[in-house]
Amino acid sequence: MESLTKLWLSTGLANFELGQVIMMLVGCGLLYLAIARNFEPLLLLPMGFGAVLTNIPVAGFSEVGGLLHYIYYAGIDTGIFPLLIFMGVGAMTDFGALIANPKMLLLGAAAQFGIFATLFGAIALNSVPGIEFTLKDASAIAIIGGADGPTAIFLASKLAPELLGAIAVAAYSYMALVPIIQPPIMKALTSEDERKIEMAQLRHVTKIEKVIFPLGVLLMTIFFLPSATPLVGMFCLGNLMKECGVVDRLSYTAQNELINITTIFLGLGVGSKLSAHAFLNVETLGILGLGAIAFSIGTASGVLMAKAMNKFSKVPINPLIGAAGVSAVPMAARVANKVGLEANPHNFLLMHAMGPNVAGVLGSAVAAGILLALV
Amino acid sequence: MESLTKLWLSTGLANFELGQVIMMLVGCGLLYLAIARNFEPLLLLPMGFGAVLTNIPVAGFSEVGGLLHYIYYAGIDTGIFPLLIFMGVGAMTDFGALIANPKMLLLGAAAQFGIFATLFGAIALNSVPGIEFTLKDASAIAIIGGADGPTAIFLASKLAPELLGAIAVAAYSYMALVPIIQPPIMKALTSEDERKIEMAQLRHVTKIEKVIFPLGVLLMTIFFLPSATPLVGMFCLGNLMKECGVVDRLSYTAQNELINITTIFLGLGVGSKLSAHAFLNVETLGILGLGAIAFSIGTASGVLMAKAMNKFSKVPINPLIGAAGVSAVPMAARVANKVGLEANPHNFLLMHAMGPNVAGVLGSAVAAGILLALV
Amino acid sequence: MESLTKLWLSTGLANFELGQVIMMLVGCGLLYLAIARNFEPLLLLPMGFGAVLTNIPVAGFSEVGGLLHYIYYAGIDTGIFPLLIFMGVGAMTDFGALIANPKMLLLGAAAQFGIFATLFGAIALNSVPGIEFTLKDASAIAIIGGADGPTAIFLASKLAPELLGAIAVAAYSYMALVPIIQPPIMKALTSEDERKIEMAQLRHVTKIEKVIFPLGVLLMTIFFLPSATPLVGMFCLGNLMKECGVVDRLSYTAQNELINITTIFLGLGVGSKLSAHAFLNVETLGILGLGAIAFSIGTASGVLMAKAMNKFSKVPINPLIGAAGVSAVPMAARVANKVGLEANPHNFLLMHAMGPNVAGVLGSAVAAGILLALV
Amino acid sequence: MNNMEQQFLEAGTLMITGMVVVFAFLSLLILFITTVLAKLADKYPDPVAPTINRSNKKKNKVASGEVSPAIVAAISGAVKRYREQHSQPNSKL
Amino acid sequence: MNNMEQQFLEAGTLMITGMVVVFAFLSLLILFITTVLAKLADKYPDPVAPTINRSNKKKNKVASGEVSPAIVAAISGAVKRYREQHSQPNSKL
Amino acid sequence: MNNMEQQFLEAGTLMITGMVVVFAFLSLLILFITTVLAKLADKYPDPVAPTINRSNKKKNKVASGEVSPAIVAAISGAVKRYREQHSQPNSKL
Ligand code: NA
Ligand code: NA
Ligand code: NA
Repeated sequence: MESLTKLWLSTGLANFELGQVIMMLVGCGLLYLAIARNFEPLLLLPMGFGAVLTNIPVAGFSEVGGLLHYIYYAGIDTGIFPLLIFMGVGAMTDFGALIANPKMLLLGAAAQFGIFATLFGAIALNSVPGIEFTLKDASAIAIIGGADGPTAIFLASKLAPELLGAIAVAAYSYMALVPIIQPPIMKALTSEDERKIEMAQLRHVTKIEKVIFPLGVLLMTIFFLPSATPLVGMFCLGNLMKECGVVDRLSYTAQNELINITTIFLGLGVGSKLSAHAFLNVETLGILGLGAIAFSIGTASGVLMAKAMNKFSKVPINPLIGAAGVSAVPMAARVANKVGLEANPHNFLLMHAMGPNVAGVLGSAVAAGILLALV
Repeated sequence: MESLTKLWLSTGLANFELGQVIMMLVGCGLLYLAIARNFEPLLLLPMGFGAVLTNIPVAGFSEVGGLLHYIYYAGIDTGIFPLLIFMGVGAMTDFGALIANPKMLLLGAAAQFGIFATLFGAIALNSVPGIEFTLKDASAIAIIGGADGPTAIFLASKLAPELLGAIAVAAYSYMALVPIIQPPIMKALTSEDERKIEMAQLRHVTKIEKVIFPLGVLLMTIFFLPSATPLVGMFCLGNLMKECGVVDRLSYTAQNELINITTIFLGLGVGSKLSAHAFLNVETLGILGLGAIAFSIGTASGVLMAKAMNKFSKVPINPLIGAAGVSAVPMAARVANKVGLEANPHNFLLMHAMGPNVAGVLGSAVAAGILLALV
Repeated sequence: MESLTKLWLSTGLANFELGQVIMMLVGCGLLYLAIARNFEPLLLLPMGFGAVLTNIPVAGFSEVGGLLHYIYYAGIDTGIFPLLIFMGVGAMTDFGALIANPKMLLLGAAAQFGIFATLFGAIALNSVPGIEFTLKDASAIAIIGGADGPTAIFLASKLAPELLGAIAVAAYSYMALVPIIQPPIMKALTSEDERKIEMAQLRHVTKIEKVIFPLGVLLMTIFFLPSATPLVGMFCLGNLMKECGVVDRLSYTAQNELINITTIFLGLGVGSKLSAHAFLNVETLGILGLGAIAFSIGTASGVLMAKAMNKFSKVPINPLIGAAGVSAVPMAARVANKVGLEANPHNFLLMHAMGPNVAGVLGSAVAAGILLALV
Repeated sequence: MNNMEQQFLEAGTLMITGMVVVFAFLSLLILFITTVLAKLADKYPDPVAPTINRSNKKKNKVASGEVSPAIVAAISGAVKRYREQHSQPNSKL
Repeated sequence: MNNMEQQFLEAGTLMITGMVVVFAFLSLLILFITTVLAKLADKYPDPVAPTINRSNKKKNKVASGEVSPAIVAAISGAVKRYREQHSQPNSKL
Repeated sequence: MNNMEQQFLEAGTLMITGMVVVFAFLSLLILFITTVLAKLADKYPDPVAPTINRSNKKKNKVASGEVSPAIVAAISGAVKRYREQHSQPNSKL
């Protein structure tokens, strides 16, 4: 009898707090988005699962001695997991389209306006009672506009770890929503004729260019923005391993086993920050709202910049590819391609959009470095 | 000369203690079982090797600064390795046979009687001089009857770390001995006619059932037995990754590289607990004896439960598949199939036995949760 | 304005020290050797990259909280990474050629003279002002003559961690230079007739021999040289996994994913020790010089031993294969084959040279054990 | 009551509680499968495979899931060889 | 000046500095590509593929990069099967 | 005796001890191979491969270890392609 009482007192049912139930539902919501809607499943599935686990009463997943506690402190608090993911992403990235058409870097730059404009919005939100964002918080939130998961997680873990869960959820959700968020903005800012513009075929890029490019990027980051070198450095290491052709077995591992293992743990670790305490407050709503703003402004800035460039360029530039400047590789490039095809069935923009797309990755890493250096 | 003396004093020959020699022989015995007899080689080989290494005089493998010390404290003391193995096993497990015939869960439940009955035996053994098992020790030993390696290691690391080595050796040895231990018990408890019973073909199981099943199991564990959620949760994560179909690269990694790496380290780490001090005492004999009892009672309970169910069931149930309820996936199911074929050459029980077999995994994880909650 | 000043003060340009610039150039030099010259790229590429990263001002890669700091202290200071590499190398090594012709072990022994002779040289260098090598330093340097990367890193991390960077650079550079360093020495010490000697075909080696061999090696190491058991033990574990045939999935993982992941981290971690402070001094020049001496003496000793053995042997021994005794698997064996073919186009020495080649691995691990035990 | 008796009592309680909970838990799981999962299976059946297409295909070319055993054997060997080529002995790692 | 005004000022400065630096940085990268990389590309062009050989080859046998889709499908299935064979359920791990 | 002399002495002792031990150790290993392993090899020879069967097989179908180079090339390409398909650029990871 005593034993049954003890057992009952150890059940979840006897120990649930309302917040935990709600956060488990949030976790289930993420699982639903991942599995049924195919929203960034590689990260949202482990993240949603981590959110469920961390909110189990009694089990203590995120307390000292718990699995998620170890994962979070070993891999996310230290910044190691996002950096390893970045290395793997670097080993998957082909800069050929960007090297062939380097002006696309300006689109990747323009799209970062979403990040910096959001800083303003975050400060303005401080007038709402219950919200009190420091400039560090605001910066960590604004980086959602960079549309780059590991960058957002890395920056949040440094500047605002208590907001990490909400920021990661927002970042990956908006990236999954790229095909829904971007097209209306792209169409509103461009004319039918602009969307029909066909672009010239890209030139061939030699091996030496691809090998030296990551080294050049790293060198410039070292010179001008060392605070961005963890992100840019690991990205360039991965890219160099891919392009140099002499360490294929390392490159293959970085793109596969290592990034897969890290992704599972990163997702679980980020999910462990989805506690009621940290998530169920008005600030999370602020983060979701600001993230959407950052994303939309970034998309718009990219398109407008491309329109401006098209005016002054000798070769035609389809403004749609500007939207790919937010990064969200390769989804944003595919969206640009799709919207282009709707206007002109012979207009294949995919390769052209890959240029601003990978430029956006560099751009948001640079933006992250600036925020780390100045905030 | 002095140098040669120093060298001689640093040799193993000059420093051996009898216990170390004996434990190395035990390690070699495990290697022999693994390599020559094919007894659970994936774990017994690294475990036997770890036992040899940890007993080398002077080398200090398991002292601060030694390789096995790091492995043990990083992965086993924290519970991380068994949980990762469980995730990988979840990603390899197909619950289809169980969902098609859910009554099989009762067989997986009955077979856990081996675990709880052994608690009695362990307490009774305390009357033997030199043996003094606490209830925690008894629980950690009894879980051997669950026939599930990671569960046994996880529970032992929490309840009785000093017995971990002996418990792991016993658990994996008996699992390897399934084809020898089970058939006589199965035949003794069933009639020739019962063994000849053919079972109806299983219905088709839809994808949605397989996807929701691990979530349902996790949810129920959260409600009723949160102490089992580390084991059940990681198992269900692996199974969800497998069944959802949207994170194949993560599922593949969990079933291959990640589980392989973890297996090597888990084996070495468990082997590092096979020191003379911890192993060469009468308690180890007690553990080996109790483990055999737990295993046999579990097998018998499963068979008897299946006989009872066959009496009351509209569709015929071959009692042999009850023995698969101890888990030991997939060996116990294969044994049931083999014994069935001996009685009736047209009687293919393999798929039917997979139901109780995977039910046994859940059953012993539930039993482990109860022991963690109450002891 | 203030913000721009702050940003400028955070740039690399405003913070560079000369030493950092030079060390980055050294890192770029290693990258050049790896990529353009194909010098041991698997390790020199991550090592060179790590050297660049660790010398970035402001970024703090190797300070507390930096990525390389974690990598170094988790994997190299503990000795874990070199031991895992050794396990993987063991799983890639075929001792068949050595078991078929065990006398080759004497060549692997003779080539270690390079290591011990260099101890003398290191002490002699102490007369140069600015150089002050202790016997520990000298031992860590001398092991370069063993031509085995993980052994050198393991020993240096134990005996002279502050010299680790220079020692690793020297070790891998000389291994890459094997095709340039060895042939002149080999030709100078042999006559044209000797180089033409053809060797008898090797006998078939049975499976049981290959399985028992690593266990025998480990047993002897335990008896006579326990200080070498970390290296030899992990090597033998890998080899046993390969040869036993019952844990292929573990062996495959040890040779691929696990060694690849470890190699990336090992390279980065070793590179992190290439700081100006530790590298830019006259001692590094001493290390490079002594390494070359160790390497050359080792090669010469192997060749001379083979000449002597040829005198007394009933079956002919081509002295060229003695040079493979330094290890540097499989490059040194290929060099012996190539030089042999130059003298006699029908003289295929590759398989014969694999014997001393793998013997050299054991020999230098034994030498490392002796140095660990006595210094 | 001496110590051992007390331990037996504890063990007995644990045995009864444990078996009750194990059976209760797994019985609930049966209920879950026969109600929730069964309903879901009805509501969201697996998409029917286009069987007609498939049998046509089969005559013309080998479908990806139905490779002949001989080819599988050949490929398994090739994959193994491919892997071995990519894991050459390289002690200098 | 109250706290919020000050924060706005900081945010504004950050916005301007940030955008300037991002544009400056990526523009320098354009410069790098159009000068250094372009020069390197001229100096070290990719080795020309022996096109004549290749087209001959193509007629005789399937080149490694140009496997027919049917074979790729067959092999993908086989590779999958091979992998599955090597990751059999083995709960006793 | 000054410090350097002492160090030379130590180094010399180390050299002699070291070489003696290396030779002794590896000589023992020779002994181990020529006695223990040789005996084992006699006692447990490798199972003889059923050569007759094999040569018959060979005529009929490709054995797993003897795939023709052309097929290996095709498959290597396919495996590579398969792998690439499974590691698509996905920066949002
Ligand atoms: Na971006
Ligand atoms: Na079980
Ligand atoms: Na060597």
